[in-house]
Amino acid sequence: MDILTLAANNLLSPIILSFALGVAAALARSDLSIPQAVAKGMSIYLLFAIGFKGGVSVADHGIDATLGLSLLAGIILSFLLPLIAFALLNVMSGLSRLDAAAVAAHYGSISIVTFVAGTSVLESAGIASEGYMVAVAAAMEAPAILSALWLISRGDSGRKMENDLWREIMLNGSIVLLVGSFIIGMVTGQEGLAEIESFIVSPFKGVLCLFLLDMGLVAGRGLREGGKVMRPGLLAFGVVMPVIGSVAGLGFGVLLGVSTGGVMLFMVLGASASYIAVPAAMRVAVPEADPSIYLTLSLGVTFPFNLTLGLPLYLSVAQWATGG
Amino acid sequence: MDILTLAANNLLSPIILSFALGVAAALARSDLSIPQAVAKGMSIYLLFAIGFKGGVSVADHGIDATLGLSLLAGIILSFLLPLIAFALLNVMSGLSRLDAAAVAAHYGSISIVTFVAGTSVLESAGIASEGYMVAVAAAMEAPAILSALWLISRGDSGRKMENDLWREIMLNGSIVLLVGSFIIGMVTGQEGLAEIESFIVSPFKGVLCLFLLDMGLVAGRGLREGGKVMRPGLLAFGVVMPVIGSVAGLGFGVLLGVSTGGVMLFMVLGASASYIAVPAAMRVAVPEADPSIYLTLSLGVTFPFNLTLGLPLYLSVAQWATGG
Amino acid sequence: MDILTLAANNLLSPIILSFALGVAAALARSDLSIPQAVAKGMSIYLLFAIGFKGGVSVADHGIDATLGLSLLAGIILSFLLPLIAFALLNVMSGLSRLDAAAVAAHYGSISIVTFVAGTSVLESAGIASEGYMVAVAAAMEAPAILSALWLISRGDSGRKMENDLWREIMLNGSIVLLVGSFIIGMVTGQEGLAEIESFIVSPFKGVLCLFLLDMGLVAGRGLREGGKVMRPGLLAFGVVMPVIGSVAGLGFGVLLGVSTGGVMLFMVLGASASYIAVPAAMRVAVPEADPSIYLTLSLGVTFPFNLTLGLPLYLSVAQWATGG
Amino acid sequence: MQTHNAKRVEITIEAIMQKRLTDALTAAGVTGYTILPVFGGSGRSGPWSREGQIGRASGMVQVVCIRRPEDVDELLDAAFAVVERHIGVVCVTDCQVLRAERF
Amino acid sequence: MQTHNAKRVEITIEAIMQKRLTDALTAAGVTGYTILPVFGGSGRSGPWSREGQIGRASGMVQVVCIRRPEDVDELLDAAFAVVERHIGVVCVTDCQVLRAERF
Amino acid sequence: MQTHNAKRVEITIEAIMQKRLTDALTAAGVTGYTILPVFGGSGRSGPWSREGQIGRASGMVQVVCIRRPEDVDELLDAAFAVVERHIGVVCVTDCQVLRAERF
Ligand SMILES: Nc1ncnc2c1ncn2[C@@H]1O[C@H](COP(=O)(O)O)[C@@H](O)[C@H]1O
Ligand SMILES: Nc1ncnc2c1ncn2[C@@H]1O[C@H](COP(=O)(O)O)[C@@H](O)[C@H]1O
Ligand SMILES: Nc1ncnc2c1ncn2[C@@H]1O[C@H](COP(=O)(O)O)[C@@H](O)[C@H]1O
Ligand code: NA
Ligand code: NA
Ligand code: NA
Repeated sequence: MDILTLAANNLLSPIILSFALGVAAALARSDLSIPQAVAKGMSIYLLFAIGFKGGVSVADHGIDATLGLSLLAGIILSFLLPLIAFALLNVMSGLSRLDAAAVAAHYGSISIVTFVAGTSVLESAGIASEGYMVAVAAAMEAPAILSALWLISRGDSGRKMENDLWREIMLNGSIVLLVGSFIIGMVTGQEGLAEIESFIVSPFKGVLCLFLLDMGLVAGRGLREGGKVMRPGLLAFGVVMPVIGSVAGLGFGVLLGVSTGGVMLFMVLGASASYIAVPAAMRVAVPEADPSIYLTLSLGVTFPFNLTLGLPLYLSVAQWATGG
Repeated sequence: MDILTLAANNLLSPIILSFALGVAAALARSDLSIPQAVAKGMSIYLLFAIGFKGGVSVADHGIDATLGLSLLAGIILSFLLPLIAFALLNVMSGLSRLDAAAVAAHYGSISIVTFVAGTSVLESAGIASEGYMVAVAAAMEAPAILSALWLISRGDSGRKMENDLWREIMLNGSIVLLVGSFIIGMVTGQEGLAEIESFIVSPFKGVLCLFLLDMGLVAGRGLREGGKVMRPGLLAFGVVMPVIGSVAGLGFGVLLGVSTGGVMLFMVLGASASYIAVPAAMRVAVPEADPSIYLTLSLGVTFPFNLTLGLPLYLSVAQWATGG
Repeated sequence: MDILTLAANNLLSPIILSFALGVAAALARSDLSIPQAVAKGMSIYLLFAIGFKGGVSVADHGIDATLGLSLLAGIILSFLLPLIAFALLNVMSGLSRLDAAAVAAHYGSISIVTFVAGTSVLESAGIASEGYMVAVAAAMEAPAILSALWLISRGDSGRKMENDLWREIMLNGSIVLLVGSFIIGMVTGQEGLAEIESFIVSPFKGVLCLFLLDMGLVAGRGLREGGKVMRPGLLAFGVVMPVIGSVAGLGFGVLLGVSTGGVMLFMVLGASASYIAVPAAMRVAVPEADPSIYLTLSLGVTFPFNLTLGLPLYLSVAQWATGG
Repeated sequence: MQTHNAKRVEITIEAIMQKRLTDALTAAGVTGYTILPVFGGSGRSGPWSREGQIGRASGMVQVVCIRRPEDVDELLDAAFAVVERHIGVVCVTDCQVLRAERF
Repeated sequence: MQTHNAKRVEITIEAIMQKRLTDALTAAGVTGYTILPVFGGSGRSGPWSREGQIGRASGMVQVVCIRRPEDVDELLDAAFAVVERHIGVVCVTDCQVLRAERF
Repeated sequence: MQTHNAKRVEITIEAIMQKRLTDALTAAGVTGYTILPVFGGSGRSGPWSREGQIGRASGMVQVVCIRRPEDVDELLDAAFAVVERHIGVVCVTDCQVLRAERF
């Protein structure tokens, strides 16, 4: 499939259209909304399912050296990307040091829904990927926060990392659930999967549609409220940075010699920006940074870009780079 | 199948029995209850699924002239029925002008759950229907409100339609979700359906059971609290009006030459009374009208009547009228 | 399968591992949590599904004399066990009369999730059981409360049963839903099951995993907070009492001549301790009793014991006793 | 805007006792109250949170009742009879209300 | 700790009217408010509970707005214009706040 | 009914700061507090609603703490240290409580 067909297929999938419906409804000020408890319930379902399936896949294929190296690569990527993002923001936007560092943290970390959408594009295309990429995703959630805090402390020596914060970040619900269900999947393997397959495999894409409807609603509301902070430089950053992140991911993926699907997922992880773990950490550690900037940028600009254009682009490049 | 078998089959289906369980539990003052967030989550699921499936069915059969005419017929029906209901209420009940108009609005609009239950009866009987009937349902939600407001303004020239209200009605969550998922289904067609079938098709009836359990609980609670406003005339109206509405629907359906299933669904739409969109609009536009009257009538009398006796009746008549 | 293989299989099932994940996350003070509405929604789903399936199974096999006798046996068991538990607590723990009676009530009643996990172990082992055991479970929820109140009133003649309380206990949501869906299943039989099978059968185990994750989180939080009240004598009681209860269940099961699966479920019902219906009744009737004692004991000690070691033990003993 | 003196009584009580409390308030002549959900808290019986809970034994609600000052003692007597043996907090504040005819 | 006099206005109103009320408050110069969910209640129009409800017609919210004493009358006028024809309760309490520059 | 003077302190704060606040209150000798969910609101940092949110970064809670008047300053100092750099509102009201021995 060439990239245009891929992009068209992707744009017209129920998943993307559900997201678009959410954005449109929010921009039109419809009162359509998904209760917070239901949204959280769906996110728990998705994390559990994606972690479990990743673990089962690792149980099938065994643990090899690449797993450890991939984890390491993910951690390095997560540490490095905020530095690039920070430098880029200094050039492209007029953000204050604090705001820029807070935004930068988001781009080193990852968005698990973008990752899920990526695996779903791979599935549709019938391309396999390493099951442990889920673990790489989990490993990339937190390091970026450290980088950002280091960037900030350079300029403000009075500020030091709160004792509790680090524990809070490492043990935040989404990491624990992802890693926990990954381990459960690894331990129970195909036998465990067979028991709960009709819960975590068959309805998965449908739940993802409703979840993306919700994310569209939240992103649309964010654009309505936070759109005024989106100056052109910032907007451009929200599109340029994921492309840079994906190139970094491409480099690591090719270097490690993972499969075509693995390379694509490395690109997706590099490209995606956090909107759950990092915002929460930033509110605690850098309350002076304006949340509407990083939330709007991550959820309102980069997420839709990755979802619509990024994914087919990354897949095409991964196929080209691996000859797959 | 003759009408008695149909009625018996219908009364003993898990769906109806779940509703009955809810009513019984509420009347017995059990503390059984379904959290609001879960109830809303189920309604979002049902709207998304029914809209999507309708859209896919239109994608399969193509758009023809009848679609446009059916939409038009639905809108006219929704405008007309409140006038009939209003006249009938003046004869049968001692309601004030405002209360009568508010009640009338409900009977011009539709109940999507009754519609869903209707499609489910059709499925069990193996009878096809036009996919676009979902769009007709969406189109019938709002016009009745205009009729009612016109009825009110005739008697009270000082009252005028609030600016925001009309937008609010047209863009209310259930209309947006129904129409949105209808369009998504139409765009993605069978291919999209295949991706999310095991989410929106297989578990559909089961979710409907739990949803009807909840509606039974709410209706039962309403009957307990609001039962005292239900004088005989009003009660009779709650049973007579749906029959009249179904006859009107029958007329339009036969005139348009839709299928047996389509005629039955036209009857269901005519017969059913709103309990989400219209009550909300009435609270804003006619706060003086007593909500316990229209909610008890719509949810506590007409809904159970349609669900239990109405549906098999309408199907029999539709079969007789179309010779199907 | 010998008992060790059974125990190992059980310990490494996704269900148990999900519970363990929840406990571990709570003990590590992760912020992982499942919204209350979602947890309640899942419990409603499980009760509805287990009741319905039990009813269908009775519809298949017909009602016989053993059903009535089993109900009676369950009620007697529920009345008797609190007396044993109370005597044991007087010997093993230094609890006050009120606290001891409140704890005792929990052990006469049952835990429906333990019951569900038991049926799931039976299924995995391919062993059938009587469908009406669900009804026995429902019948055992309440009598234990009466025993406990009688134990208390012996020492405090001023205290008398509140008028409303009895109705509240008998009509509590879980009993009504369990009995109601049991009846629906019995009425609609295989035909009804076929309609909603892909909702209540296929995804059942997966939902159970997430539900046990939640119970692990709540139990872990309880252990963290309530752990300090758990003196050795009390802890020992939490393990000894379920074994005694299971022996009592074994006696009744063998006496009644039910199947191997039926005997195992009788043991599970005897062994399990309530953590929903009874705590609520105790808060109303005996507010002076410390809830952290009975909640920690029931949910934090006995429930995990039954889930991990108890279930395979009870199954082995049931197989040995029935020669099955 | 014309306002009238009233008392705002806020009763934090176990959810399981809610109906008993509002029944007692109604019996004491109270014509209206509002119930707020409570997310968690802490007291002599330790901290608790409603997250993940399915039982009705844990969990509290806040019943807010606005009443004319002269009728508050009757309300407090009724409330106290219910909360007496139970955990919970009763707190009374002076306030002004619009539309006094409603209270 | 330095505190400043202020008024705490608590408006219990139908959820469906929430946006209209906060728009009116904003138009009256209010710079902040907090919205609390309401679980149920009772009044002249009878008891209600939000459990199991999916419609927006039933259900209330509490809008809490803290403001300088001198600006409260303007707030009450704006609120009254919205709640006038609707069910609901407005209750004003004297309070002290930290960080007065925020109000 | 015998009542006792007390102060009701209501702190509206980001959910993410809840534990830090209640830890600080406990350290300042507070023996009880109640946490109310907040549905949405508006302030200098703009309007927000908790609907559909899954992140913990957005969302606020209200911590209500009733205490003897003489101990309130200590409470406010502790609360202020936490909310100082954060968004949120602290509001103190005079009140009367039953069962003073609890506070
Ligand atoms: N001083 C207080 N201020 C506010 N709420 C309190 C206070 N003390 C107790 N509570 C509430 O009342 C519940 C029961 O308190 P207790 O009876 O002390 O265990 C707590 O969980 C809190 O929700
Ligand atoms: N006296 C009161 N105290 C507290 N809340 C009240 C009072 N009266 C009414 N309410 C609230 O306002 C809603 C509507 O009241 P009403 O307009 O009297 O039907 C009720 O459902 C309660 O939530
Ligand atoms: N004047 C006020 N009255 C009530 N709540 C307020 C007020 N100002 C701010 N808040 C609450 O505090 C949050 C943060 O306010 P701010 O720090 O001004 O952005 C808002 O979202 C509101 O929930
Ligand atoms: Na990234
Ligand atoms: Na109609
Ligand atoms: Na037991």
